[in-house]
Amino acid sequence: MSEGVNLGFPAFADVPRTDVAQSAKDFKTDQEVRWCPGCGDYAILAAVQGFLPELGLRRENIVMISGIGCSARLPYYLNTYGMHSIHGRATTIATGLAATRPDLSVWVITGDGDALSIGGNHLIHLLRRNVNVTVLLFNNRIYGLTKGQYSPTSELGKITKSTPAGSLDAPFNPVSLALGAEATFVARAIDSDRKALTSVLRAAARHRGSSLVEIYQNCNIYNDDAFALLKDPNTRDDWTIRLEHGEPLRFGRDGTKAVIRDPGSGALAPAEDVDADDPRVVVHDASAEDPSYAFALSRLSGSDLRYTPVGVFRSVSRPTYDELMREQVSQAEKANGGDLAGLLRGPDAWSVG
Amino acid sequence: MSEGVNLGFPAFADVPRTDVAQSAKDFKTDQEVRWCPGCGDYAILAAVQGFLPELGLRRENIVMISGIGCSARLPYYLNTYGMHSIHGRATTIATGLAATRPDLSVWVITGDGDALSIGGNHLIHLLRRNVNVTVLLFNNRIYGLTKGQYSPTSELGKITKSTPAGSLDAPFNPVSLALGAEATFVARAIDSDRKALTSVLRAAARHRGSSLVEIYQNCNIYNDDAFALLKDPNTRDDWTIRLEHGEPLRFGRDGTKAVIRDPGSGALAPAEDVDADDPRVVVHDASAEDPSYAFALSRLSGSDLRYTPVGVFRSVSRPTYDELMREQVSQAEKANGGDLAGLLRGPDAWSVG
Amino acid sequence: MVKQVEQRDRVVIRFAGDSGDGMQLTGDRFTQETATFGNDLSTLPSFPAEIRAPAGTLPGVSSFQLHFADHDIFTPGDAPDVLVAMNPAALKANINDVPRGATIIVDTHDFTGRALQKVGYASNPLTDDSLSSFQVHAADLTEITTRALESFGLSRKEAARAKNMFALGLVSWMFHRPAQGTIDFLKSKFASRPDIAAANVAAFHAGWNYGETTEAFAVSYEVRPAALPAGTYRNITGNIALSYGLIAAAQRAGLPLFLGAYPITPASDILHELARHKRFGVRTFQAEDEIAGIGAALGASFGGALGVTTTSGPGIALKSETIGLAVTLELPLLICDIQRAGPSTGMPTKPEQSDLMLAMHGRHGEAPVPIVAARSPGDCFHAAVEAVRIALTYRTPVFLLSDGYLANGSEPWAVPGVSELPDLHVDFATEPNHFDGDAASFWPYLRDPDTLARPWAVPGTPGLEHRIGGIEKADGSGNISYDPANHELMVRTRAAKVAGIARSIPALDVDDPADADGRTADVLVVGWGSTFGAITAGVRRVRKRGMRIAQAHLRHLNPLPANTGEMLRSYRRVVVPELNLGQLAGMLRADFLVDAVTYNKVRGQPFRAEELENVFESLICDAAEDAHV
Amino acid sequence: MVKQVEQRDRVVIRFAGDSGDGMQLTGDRFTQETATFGNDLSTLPSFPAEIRAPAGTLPGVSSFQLHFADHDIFTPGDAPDVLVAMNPAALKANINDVPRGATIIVDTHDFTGRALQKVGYASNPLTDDSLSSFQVHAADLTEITTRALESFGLSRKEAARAKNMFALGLVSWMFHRPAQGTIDFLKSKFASRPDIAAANVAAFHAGWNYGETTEAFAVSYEVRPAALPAGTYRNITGNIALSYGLIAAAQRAGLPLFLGAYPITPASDILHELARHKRFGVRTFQAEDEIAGIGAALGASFGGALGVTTTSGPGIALKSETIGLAVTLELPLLICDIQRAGPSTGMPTKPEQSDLMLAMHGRHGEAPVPIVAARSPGDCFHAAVEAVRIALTYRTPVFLLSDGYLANGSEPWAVPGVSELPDLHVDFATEPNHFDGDAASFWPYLRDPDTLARPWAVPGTPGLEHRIGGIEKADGSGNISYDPANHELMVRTRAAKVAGIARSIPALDVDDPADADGRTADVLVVGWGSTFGAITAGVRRVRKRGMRIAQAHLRHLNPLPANTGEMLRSYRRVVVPELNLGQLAGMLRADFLVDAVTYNKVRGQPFRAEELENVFESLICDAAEDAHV
Ligand SMILES: Cc1ncc(C[n+]2csc(CCOP(=O)(O)OP(=O)(O)O)c2C)c(N)n1
Ligand SMILES: Cc1ncc(C[n+]2csc(CCOP(=O)(O)OP(=O)(O)O)c2C)c(N)n1
Ligand code: SF4
Ligand code: SF4
Ligand SMILES: [Mg+2]
Ligand SMILES: [Mg+2]
Repeated sequence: MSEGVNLGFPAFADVPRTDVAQSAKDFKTDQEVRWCPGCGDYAILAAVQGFLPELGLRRENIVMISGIGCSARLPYYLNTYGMHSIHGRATTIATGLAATRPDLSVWVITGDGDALSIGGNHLIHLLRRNVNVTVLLFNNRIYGLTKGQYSPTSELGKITKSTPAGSLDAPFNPVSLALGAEATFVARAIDSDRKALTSVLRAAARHRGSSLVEIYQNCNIYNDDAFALLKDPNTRDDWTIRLEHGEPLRFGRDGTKAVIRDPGSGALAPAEDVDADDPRVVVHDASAEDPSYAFALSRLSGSDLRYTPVGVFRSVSRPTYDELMREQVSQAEKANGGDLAGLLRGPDAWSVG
Repeated sequence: MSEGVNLGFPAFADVPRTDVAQSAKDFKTDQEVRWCPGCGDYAILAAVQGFLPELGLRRENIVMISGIGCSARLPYYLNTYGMHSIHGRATTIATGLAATRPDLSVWVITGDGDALSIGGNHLIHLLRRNVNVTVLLFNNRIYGLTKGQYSPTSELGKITKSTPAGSLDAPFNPVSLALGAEATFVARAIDSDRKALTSVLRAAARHRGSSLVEIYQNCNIYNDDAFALLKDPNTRDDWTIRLEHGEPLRFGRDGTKAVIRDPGSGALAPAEDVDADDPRVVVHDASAEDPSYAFALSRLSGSDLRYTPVGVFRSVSRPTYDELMREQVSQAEKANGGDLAGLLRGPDAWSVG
Repeated sequence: MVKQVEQRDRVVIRFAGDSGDGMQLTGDRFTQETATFGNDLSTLPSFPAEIRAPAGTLPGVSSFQLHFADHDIFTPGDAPDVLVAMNPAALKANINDVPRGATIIVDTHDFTGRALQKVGYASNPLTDDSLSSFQVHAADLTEITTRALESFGLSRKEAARAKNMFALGLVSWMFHRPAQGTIDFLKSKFASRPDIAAANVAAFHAGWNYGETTEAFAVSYEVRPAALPAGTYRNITGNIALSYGLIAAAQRAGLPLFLGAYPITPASDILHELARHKRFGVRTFQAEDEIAGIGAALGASFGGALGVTTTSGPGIALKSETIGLAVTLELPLLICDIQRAGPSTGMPTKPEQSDLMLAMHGRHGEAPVPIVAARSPGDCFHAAVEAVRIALTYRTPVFLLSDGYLANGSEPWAVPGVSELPDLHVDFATEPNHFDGDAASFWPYLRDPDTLARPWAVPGTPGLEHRIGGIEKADGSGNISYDPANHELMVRTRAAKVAGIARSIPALDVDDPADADGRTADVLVVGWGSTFGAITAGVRRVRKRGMRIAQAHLRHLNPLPANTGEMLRSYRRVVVPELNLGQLAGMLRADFLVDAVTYNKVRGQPFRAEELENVFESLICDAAEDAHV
Repeated sequence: MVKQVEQRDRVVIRFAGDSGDGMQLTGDRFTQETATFGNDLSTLPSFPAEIRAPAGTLPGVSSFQLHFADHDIFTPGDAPDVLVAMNPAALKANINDVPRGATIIVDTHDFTGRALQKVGYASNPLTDDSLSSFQVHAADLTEITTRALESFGLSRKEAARAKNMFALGLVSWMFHRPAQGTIDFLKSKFASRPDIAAANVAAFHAGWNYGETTEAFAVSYEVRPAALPAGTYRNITGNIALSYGLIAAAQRAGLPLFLGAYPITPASDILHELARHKRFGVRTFQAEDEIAGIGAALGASFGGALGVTTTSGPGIALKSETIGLAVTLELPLLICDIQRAGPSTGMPTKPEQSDLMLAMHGRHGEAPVPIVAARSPGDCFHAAVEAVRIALTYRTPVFLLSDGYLANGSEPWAVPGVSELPDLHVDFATEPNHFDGDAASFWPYLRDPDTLARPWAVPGTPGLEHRIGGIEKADGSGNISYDPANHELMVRTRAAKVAGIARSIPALDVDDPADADGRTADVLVVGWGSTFGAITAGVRRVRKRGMRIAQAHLRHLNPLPANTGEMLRSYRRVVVPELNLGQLAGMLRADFLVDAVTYNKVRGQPFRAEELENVFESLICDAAEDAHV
């Protein structure tokens, strides 16, 4: 089935390729985009539309599955196959699809409520199974579609319609949660930083297995400026830690800040005014087998967003569920091709007449 | 309401105490215990019955909520209030109960299927909320009650009724998962080691907030000897790392093994023949705010059980959901006690006639 | 200029604009002024599913319809007498509902090439004569507003935002509405931005004066206050009334109220409202999903609170398993379903009555649950109190059905006195109830012989320690039992308990006024839920035309009132109008073998009085023909 | 010693012992021997909910009943002619079902003080004369077995374990069963432990010889092979037949089979069975819960596989929301509900027919789903094929109802030839289907005018890229639509599609043989599902007694066969026996206004032929009286 050249996306080794050059326009549909003006979802959509041509896949072999939420509208705006399913369950549908169709590139589009509240269980199971699916989690730290209740990523004490006196529950850190759930690929990006977002999308698409991409997304209606610290040109460089595999974790406007490891306790911490050759500066290793390092990275930032790592936290390889399933099936088929009549008759049949 | 002396279980500060001496017998019911002969559940039941008197609480203020599974039968055998609910949902029921009744000691009894498969989402949300509930997770790495399918903690490649060619999905590490979900208390124990189990139960009970206790439990019918490595007197000491707060992580038959920290990478690893004064030996700190250390500990063992830490991984304090909720309610009540007639009339009423 | 004043007995007005234009607020304020003035009224807000659909598009139109009158009325009106359209999309989306001769007030500001095109107008409807059968008042309200606010130092955009208050001022003048409430409201709403408050007040006055002074408006209208029964009234929406009903019921029961809920349209506002009333001991828990919401509510009930969960159809589907558990645990629990158009995600902002069968049958096994339905926004209060009464008395989960139409619609509501509310005091079990020789013990399934309710013994009660669960229980002791005869007994007892609730509810009341000759009707119309208003209006219309028709409305759907069968059988024709494909009709047919005629509508819209009038009329004629054969 | 041989036309035998005693295996083997011998047969296994309840207790008793005959039979028998009781608990738990005069074979080994006490025997029933009305053969079978195996070098405990094979040998002798199958079976089952295999074979022989030589057994019995229609037969349980039906249907459709399931009694065995047949391209996915199970199945269907999910009542409750999605997506999907006694956890190992209303109505909104029910273990195969046919043809989720009784019970099954199975080949969409001038596009909701099915265009098909979802869709294009008229159209079209399936199913077949005088019956009995056997047996009994009764059994519950109403109305009395509180009866009453009489049983047990015989008889008499009035 495969055509064209494999450009190095192992996740799509079995997905038919196209030789026809594609552009973002090819991925647009005739449906009017219906997000609020100014919503961060527009930027993400544009980044996805801009990136997909790079995959070089046939459009008909790409499938977008979403749950419910503002973000979940995205499939309608991408000229691929798509399903806008029900709240929290897109991951389950994607699992069945990916398990049966190696020739498809399957994406899940979800929100912080969809993925982490009602859909939390399916997400963690998807990650542990390592089904070949790329999950884009639009985290606006609020329920947009239902008009502004707090979400499992809202900061403690959040005042919303449903919590007029402030929310009471500590939020999830989606990256920590994913790592605790045996995820093989975890990354974070920001809606407005198109370049970094595209690079994370690229890495996620490249990964064979489940990829979780948390995208900080501004909901300008119900949670405006939630990520201002990481977007405002005056502050963003001081609080954003860009993760590049093999590179030291230096950041800050003038690059004098860094993540260092305490030699005694082994703990990671941000530090100011770090010498260029300070040996304590951590060199980023997204491929570490042990997720403890990536987990420690994920703890650098809390819900106040100070010291937020952005980029790929972890990318390791492990057999995917769908692959293993296909192997079992094809081995059985080869060894012992299906003789239906034999199955029905069984070993103990007898004849009458 | 409180009577007796508070013996240092902050979790039960509001639970009425009894001065009457209790014994394990007081916690037995007239119901015949119906587990398979030899099942590890018996040992856990005995440990719980043996430990509860130590709490010094009135029996009527203890509530056991379970889901469905072999383990979930436990409440029938404890002479307290109890509910044998439905599969995976005990944590939700316990949340509602704990949120409304500070005068109760609420326990959840669950299995690896109940807590981590169907109930996974509720568990992680319970932990992040830090509701004042103690969860005993009987992990036998199998579905016992439904006669032996693999579970989310079964090792990869597990051959069971539902996976005759071997299971395909990487298991959860319940401790890692809980830590990724912001748990404030996480511990592990083994059914057959009554003393260590009791000490973990004690620590869990003492903790105010959600406590997760993973108990390795032998299902001698469908997964016999799953934990033999940690039980067999010939092997257990070489593979079990006992966690004691403030103590170095030394283990092994003769205490020559230890968990050491690589000063360069910060990674934890077990090592043999470690000198008594090797500075790389990790001293256990269950109270570290940053869960990264506990997470790293949790990764020492995989599903082959080699180098399994047992004891309290993490125990830190954070306001509990139920407490915060009660505070909000009582503040509102004090500030602005309920005038029902005023509420109904509202600000814009008018009169006719 | 002295303007003419005309008397009207009723007016239907609809405000329509972009979702960002503040039409809901405008409608709310006009409603409040109207309520204060003393008219009877009924409202129908309608908004798009998107938070902010792109400006100027048809899907982005938000509207608010209000019907007010000098007599008691039952619906938000079939068709607007006055349409206020703030842009081309609003005009286009609503014009088909407007009858000839009606008044249309249009903001012309956006009636330009691109904006017209966007909604599919080939030419400008304001100039191409297509509106000639209406009385059109077209003016650039936006422009007038910004000009009126020039002195306030606001940006053009900020100033233009006040155009809704300009429009409100204009129609307030037009219908002689009191203005003080709106002025006070604006001041308090924008308390932190006094300039904005002042600008909005000024816009409101400007609109009022525009009506008063412009020649365009020659006539204003008076609609006298309605002669409502004496009492204190307020305007109230269904979701607020339902929330208050829950609080009031909990207070009257002396129990803490615990709400476990997951947000979903159109139920979320109950969560929002209850969250504001912690001072009544209300605890609200926004759960991770619907299953956790009901689970927590059930846990709270086990602990002696009044456990409540609120949701809409998709949430009910998810809660089914836990409702089954509650049935067998026999604990009080309230499940509020604010129905919306299905199946699946359906049309979340549109009402439907299509969850009745789900409420009746949506559980595995024989798991009967009582059902109560509200009939009007204000009635949501009383329905909630009644549902709580059943839950507490019979120790059972209870369904309370409302829908998106009741949830957001409003009407004047006679505020009940607290002491008039039923006493819902609960007797918890405190003592052993089973005696075997000298040994006393507690049996959680020993029933009250009258109600068949089991005792509610809450944790913390010494001596009553017990365990309950979802496996079948032995009658009395509650121990696990697989005994076949016991299972049959328990299944039938649970069914009998729910059936027995009929003894505690009023008989079905049929309204069937005899005509001058003392003759009563041949046709009975039976409804349930939110169609009450439209059915009643339809019934009035046919009666006004001299025809006879009987009307009955079911508050209790399970069990039905004891006399239901008898009532149905005493009419030649029974018609059941429903916003579904005939769910109640199916129940009545199965229970009473009555050949009920169905009239069904599944458009995500309420019935109109006129359509029912027609349905009733033709049935009355049919029945009369039959009688003559 | 030459023993007497008696002829019998039918025998019911029940093996009972501790759950650890291997009674299910014993029963299975005896069944297999009996099947091979050529009798018609029907089985009823029964086991405790606990994995291993404490030894020697009543809840720990496991039993297996087998009815075999020289003619065709329909039930596992009302009462055992022979009871084999391996301990006091087994005797106590089963004795009430045994009619006077029946044979009881007892292992006396455990009839000692404590063991007797444990189950509440005040004195030893074997010696206190309480069994005097039975033919009791009491012997220490355990002791005899261990002695017989002394030479095998097994531990006493291991040797004692073979006592079930001793018992099997004994009854195999008693009924002249062929032994070779069992011997082969034991050798292969214990292939890795030849000593155990040999010991079991030896125990079997010892039992056989014990019967042959002991004077206690004077008579053995012969039950001739039944005259079944010509063909190839095998013994099959419902769950296996259902699994094979799914595989066969997928093969005949040329689609991969994808099962998404979460284990639950009594459905798990379908997952287990299908997991063994990967060679047919079957993929089984053990999901994290029921919601994920059906979600994955639906995802697979979207991708062009045959998506299936299997569960029991509590799982259906959880799947409701996703079933609603499947309804609106209009994708093929099979939902198998192996019903068990509810509500809630209920009695998981016991059958009931109480999920019919859940299948009909358990979704929010108007969300019709076709329902097919199996009538016997072997029929589960054909019902599965038919359910798949409907799902694929009409692009719809379909319910397949079985229950715990069918799931585990077995009967001889005429193995169908593969080519006799229907061709279920699917035409996927491959081309644009909508043309607007020159522009061709794909509309996912353009329907086949005949079936009203929409096209199934799977991802990977170039040019047919499209998006579908749970929000209401515009007719044809499938785009999101909030248009009221469109919603009404779609709701009614989905209903019409399901109703239209009636055109593809056979008319309801009423079996009503005229008597000698050419008169047909006054009473019609209508059943569905697993009660077929018992109803048929009951019908035969009353007919044998010279009374007339008509019988019809529904395979399709939604839609019902087109002639159902007509058939029902042509009888004076219609009776509907169900293992619930009257669910089908309610449907028939609502649809056809027929005053169907219900006969309900909710004991977690199937009907007995005798009880139905009595019910039928009294109804026939009533009807006759009516006729004479
Ligand atoms: C079963 C169910 N429960 C609740 C809802 C209502 N609902 C729709 S989206 C949503 C949350 C959306 O939040 P998020 O996933 O963060 O998406 P966002 O709108 O912020 O992009 C909720 C509660 C639903 N559609 N279905
Ligand atoms: C909704 C639902 N799905 C499935 C089941 C069947 N079921 C009961 S317990 C169980 C799993 C038990 O495994 P675990 O939680 O590990 O408990 P164990 O029996 O091993 O102690 C399952 C699948 C059920 N009772 N309810
Ligand atoms: S509500 Fe928020 S997330 Fe939703 S479309 Fe509007 S801005 Fe975006
Ligand atoms: S099946 Fe396993 S877990 Fe369950 S009672 Fe038996 S031994 Fe224990
Ligand atoms: Mg969000
Ligand atoms: Mg388990």
